[in-house]
Amino acid sequence: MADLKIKIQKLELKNPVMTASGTFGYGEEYTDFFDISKLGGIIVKGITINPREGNPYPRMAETASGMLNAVGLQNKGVDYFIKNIYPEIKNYDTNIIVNINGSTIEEYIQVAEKINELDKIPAIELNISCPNVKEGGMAFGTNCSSAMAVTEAVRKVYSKTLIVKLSPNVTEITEIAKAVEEAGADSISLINTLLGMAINAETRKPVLSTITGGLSGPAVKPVALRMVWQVYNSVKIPVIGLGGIMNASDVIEFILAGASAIQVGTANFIDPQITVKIIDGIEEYLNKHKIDSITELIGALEV
Amino acid sequence: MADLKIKIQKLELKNPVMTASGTFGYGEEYTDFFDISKLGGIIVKGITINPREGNPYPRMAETASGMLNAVGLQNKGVDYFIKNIYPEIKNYDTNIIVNINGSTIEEYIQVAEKINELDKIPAIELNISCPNVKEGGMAFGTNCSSAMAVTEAVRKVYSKTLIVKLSPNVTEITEIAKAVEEAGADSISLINTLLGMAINAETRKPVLSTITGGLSGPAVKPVALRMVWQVYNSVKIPVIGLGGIMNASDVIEFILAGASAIQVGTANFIDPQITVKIIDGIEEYLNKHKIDSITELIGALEV
Amino acid sequence: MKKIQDFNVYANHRLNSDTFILELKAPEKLPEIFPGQFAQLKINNHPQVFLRRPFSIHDVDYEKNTISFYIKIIGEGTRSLQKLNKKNSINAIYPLGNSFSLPKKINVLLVGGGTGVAPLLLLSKSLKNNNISPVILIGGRNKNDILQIKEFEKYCKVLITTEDGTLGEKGLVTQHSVFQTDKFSFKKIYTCGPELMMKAIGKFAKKNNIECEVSLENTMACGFGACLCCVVETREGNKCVCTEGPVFNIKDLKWQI
Amino acid sequence: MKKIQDFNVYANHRLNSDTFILELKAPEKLPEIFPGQFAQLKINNHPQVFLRRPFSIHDVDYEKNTISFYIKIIGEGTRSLQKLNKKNSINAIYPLGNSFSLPKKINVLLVGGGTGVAPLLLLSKSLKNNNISPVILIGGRNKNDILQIKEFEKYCKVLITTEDGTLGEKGLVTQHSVFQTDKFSFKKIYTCGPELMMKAIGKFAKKNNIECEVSLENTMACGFGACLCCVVETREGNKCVCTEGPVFNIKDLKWQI
Ligand SMILES: Cc1cc2nc3c(=O)[nH]c(=O)nc-3n(C[C@H](O)[C@H](O)[C@H](O)COP(=O)(O)OP(=O)(O)OC[C@H]3O[C@@H](n4cnc5c(N)ncnc54)[C@H](O)[C@@H]3O)c2cc1C
Ligand SMILES: Cc1cc2nc3c(=O)[nH]c(=O)nc-3n(C[C@H](O)[C@H](O)[C@H](O)COP(=O)(O)OP(=O)(O)OC[C@H]3O[C@@H](n4cnc5c(N)ncnc54)[C@H](O)[C@@H]3O)c2cc1C
Ligand SMILES: Cc1cc2nc3c(=O)[nH]c(=O)nc-3n(C[C@H](O)[C@H](O)[C@H](O)COP(=O)(O)O)c2cc1C
Ligand SMILES: Cc1cc2nc3c(=O)[nH]c(=O)nc-3n(C[C@H](O)[C@H](O)[C@H](O)COP(=O)(O)O)c2cc1C
Ligand code: FES
Ligand code: FES
Repeated sequence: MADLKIKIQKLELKNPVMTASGTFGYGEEYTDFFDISKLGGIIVKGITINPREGNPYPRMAETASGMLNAVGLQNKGVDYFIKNIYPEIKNYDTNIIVNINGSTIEEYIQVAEKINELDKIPAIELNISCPNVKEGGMAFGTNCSSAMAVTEAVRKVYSKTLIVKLSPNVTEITEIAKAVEEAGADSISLINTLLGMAINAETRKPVLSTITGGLSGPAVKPVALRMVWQVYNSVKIPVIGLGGIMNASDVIEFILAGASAIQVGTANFIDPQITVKIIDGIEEYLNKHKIDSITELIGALEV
Repeated sequence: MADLKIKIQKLELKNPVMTASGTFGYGEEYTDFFDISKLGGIIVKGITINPREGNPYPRMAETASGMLNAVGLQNKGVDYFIKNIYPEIKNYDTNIIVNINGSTIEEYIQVAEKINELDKIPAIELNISCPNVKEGGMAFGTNCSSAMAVTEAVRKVYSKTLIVKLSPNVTEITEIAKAVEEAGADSISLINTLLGMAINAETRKPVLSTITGGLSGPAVKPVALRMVWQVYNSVKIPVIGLGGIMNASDVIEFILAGASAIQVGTANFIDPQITVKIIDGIEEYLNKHKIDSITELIGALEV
Repeated sequence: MKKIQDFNVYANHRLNSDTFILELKAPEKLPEIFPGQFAQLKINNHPQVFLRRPFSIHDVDYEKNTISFYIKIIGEGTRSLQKLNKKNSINAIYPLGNSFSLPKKINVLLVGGGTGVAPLLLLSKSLKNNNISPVILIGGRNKNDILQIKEFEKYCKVLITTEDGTLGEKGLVTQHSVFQTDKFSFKKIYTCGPELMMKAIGKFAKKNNIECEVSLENTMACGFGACLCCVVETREGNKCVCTEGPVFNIKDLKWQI
Repeated sequence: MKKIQDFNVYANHRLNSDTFILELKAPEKLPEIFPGQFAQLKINNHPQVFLRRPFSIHDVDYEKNTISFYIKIIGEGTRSLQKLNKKNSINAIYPLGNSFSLPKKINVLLVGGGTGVAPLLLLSKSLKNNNISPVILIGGRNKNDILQIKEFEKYCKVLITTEDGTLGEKGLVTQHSVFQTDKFSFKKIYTCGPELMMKAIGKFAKKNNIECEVSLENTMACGFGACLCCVVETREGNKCVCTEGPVFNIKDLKWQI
């Protein structure tokens, strides 16, 4: 039987399938649907130092093979997370990874310091790519020096696995990737959402309260694959790929392009059991192609 | 009856519907399907100073609600165009606009100078955004100073309407837009294709001979709309919107976002009569909403 | 506990040009379903429909093991549901959301506008089972909009308004004579329908100090609390309509009424 | 002149587990269709299928006004075509591409592998109408792959190879005894099938100085010359398979054979 285990530096995953931040709550929303300990990891929804109400409604627009969201990091803040949510989820038999956010470097540091204290959180994902907040967020991820600065600052206070999540809304993704690698990131995840917009022709108004929002789903997969491949070819640290993954074949594509692990986002909304189906599908693929370990496929694209 | 006429500076269009470069040949491929003089304009396929063979096969990959292409500006060169194609198409009763390309500024100038001599070509579209050629192309469109330099150089030798076509593969589209406006562009068209990639999980190979290619179709519409809206709000020259347009409602959305005219690309492949249907649909929309002229809708998004 | 299951189409019948009842048969014994709860239906084979579509549970038959939906065609998703027939199956996530609160024995009024009547049938049934005889006021543009009267009459007294006066009283629901405050004897109002209607009803309830529960229809991506797209502003901050609603007491909402 | 029209499904019958004949009825009198030409079919209601799909025209019935396709299920588009029934209609752009050249009265051999037999039926018919009696060699993995024999026998002498020897000679098409050069009497070969097979046939033809036309199946976005996605390298540069093909004389291709 094929071996699905992979490693992101010190972080060990029973399989490469994780769930993307903001699409899987804290995992609890899915426990009715399947045994979430089957997952390689869960990236919980974005956390900030202070509670955030997020953006006004409407926050969602359906688009061709995708959706726009403008949630805007609604969450109850890191202290609430530590006090009320962490105790509930810390014993899940999977990697719980916290997606952290800030509008200043100081805020990122504060959240990272607090999460660093939590035994059962083996890694954080530094979100420098949220398109839905006014200050910070994507601004950090679209410029090499700020991406570097925030990564360095967090690296100083965070001792476990540090994943940095990049924004696709840039001219040269490899430059940002190299900057965060140099700044001490253990791994890079990409892509966050593409900045998009939807308009209702009948009402003549934008669909989202924030006018623009983040595009996700299969529509963005070609862009995500391209960026994973470019980044894989320009850094040495492991890459985590995401963007539009809907099935096991998509996962194989990301892994061939250079991803060591992947995340499933929007697809969870359409089929909350999709991740287990994907894990089974990967195993089938490996068996069919007589591949012993998924690690053999990482970056194995024949070009 | 609603008035569909619009103007892009001196260029007069009977309606805002044009066809996108590289998706409509020189128009002749569509004459069996409908009377192409109904169109507001035709942007003919990309022309270069010397003949180009384009990229090797395969050049196409289907993706979710879209496609990747890697044609790579296959064409017989500007002299062939002037001698053999121009005489055939110059009497179409619509605006024939030539999409020009180069790998150096000098090449752009040479093509523009030659096209400037053609009486029946009222405008050129300067393509600084082709992702499928090694030198030049997109490189010009992803950097303010080179975008400015090529626009300025062509402006000097080209006296008619100069449209500059932008690449969406940039961090800040408004900066490039402002640069080409300052450099003398009469209008900006956007978006060209997003850089993407497709992989065949079974063969473990890239689908395209060039590995990456340009993504078009409805998948990119949210990104295109967002960029049109951003550019409309940052320049004074008219904007031409495109990217994923499939029906009249899409067109209204682009116009509300700030486009004075639009182009239909990939949709022509699926329904070669789509543009006439769209023109009828726009008229219906205007009548239904009791709008006298399409120009009233330009940038009329209620935010 | 939420379930995700493939249902067989049991019946699909048109009520008028754009409204139909879709009845689905569960693959196993139905769990208990409370009035106000909804399901997320997966639309198959439609290039323009990417996400699931939420619909209130209109009725439940625990003997036949079916649930039914009262659906109005408004776009591609609903149009394609209308085409389903007995040979088709459809995937649903259900039961989702909270439910209307069932009161002690008091006089209650249900007010439904448009597809807002959908969740009120199951509510009427539950009220009746709890020995409360509800009155329902149904509003529409004309008599063709007033549907399922026979069904509602099993459990309720039915009042009607139409904008053109072709059935019941002429005018908007909120103009119905039942609201002439001196006669108004209801202690609680349940309402579902267009936002403007619900706000008008809510305003009346607030002014007259009557309990009022509304069922909201915000756009949803997931339907089970994972995406945070469906929020409504409440006095305790943004709440998810899909998990903390769709039913809210107007006291908790920040409606400007 | 190319047309774009809605056809009604006239018949759809399975030949084996993954191959079927789809017969479509034209809305008006068919134009003349030449062997080797193809149509671009629009796949409806499939979220994963964005572009049209090209298929060779297998047969034409000018009396019934139908055209038929020989289709093998290989992905979502073909799978959804297999499900069409007489109630459905389907949009087609046709006739597209060039066609096989019809020779003066000489001995010709047709070689088809897999779905490559599709365009060869109409070719056989045309040859027969031109008083040429063709021989066709059909190859497959096993006897279940060898289809439409009766149809071909109307116009041709049929030779068969199967890889497992369950029908005809055992081996690959290229190993068929007909190719034993001393006996080989054909002046022209027409072939369609997997690229490797066509190249092997082409190599044989080249070596023996026999005319050879091949029908290519490059992936297409438009099918009518607008996108330049479907090119093949020829001695005169890249040519579009959809307009300057799908039929090419191997002399013009840059195949390394
Ligand atoms: C909890 C809940 C329960 C519901 N119960 C029912 C029910 O019992 N019966 C019923 O017929 N409908 C019900 N709806 C509404 C139903 O979900 C929508 O009509 C349906 O999703 C439309 O899908 P569509 O693909 O046909 O239209 P779309 O193409 O999605 O939409 C067409 C147009 O309508 C607008 N629109 C769609 N849905 C909404 C919405 N919820 N609010 C505001 N505008 C919208 C879109 O913006 C678009 O302009 C319910 C919604 C919710 C959230
Ligand atoms: C001119 C022409 C004539 C054709 N005639 C016939 C015919 O008569 N009968 C018939 O059954 N088929 C024919 N084909 C092939 C047919 O078009 C494809 O099988 C069909 O498009 C597959 O669609 P799908 O959605 O089922 O599979 P997809 O999901 O599109 O493809 C499944 C897999 O097959 C690969 N693939 C698909 N099409 C091709 C291709 N053309 N070349 C190489 N790889 C491909 C894809 O890359 C993918 O990996 C013809 C093709 C051309 C260009
Ligand atoms: C509703 C929604 C909320 C999201 N919230 C976050 C978030 O809080 N932090 C983050 O890093 N990414 C967030 N994302 C982005 C996803 O994690 C992911 O990067 C993106 O959706 C692309 O993957 P997908 O196409 O598989 O969804 C969110 C996406 C969606 C759709
Ligand atoms: C096959 C193909 C070829 C193209 N060739 C060109 C080209 O030569 N010059 C150019 O400026 N854009 C070219 N484009 C880009 C289109 O003009 C257009 O910008 C893009 O496809 C987005 O629009 P759409 O989504 O409506 O197709 C090409 C696009 C396709 C699909
Ligand atoms: S719809 Fe996703 S949280 Fe309510
Ligand atoms: S498929 Fe478009 S040119 Fe041949």
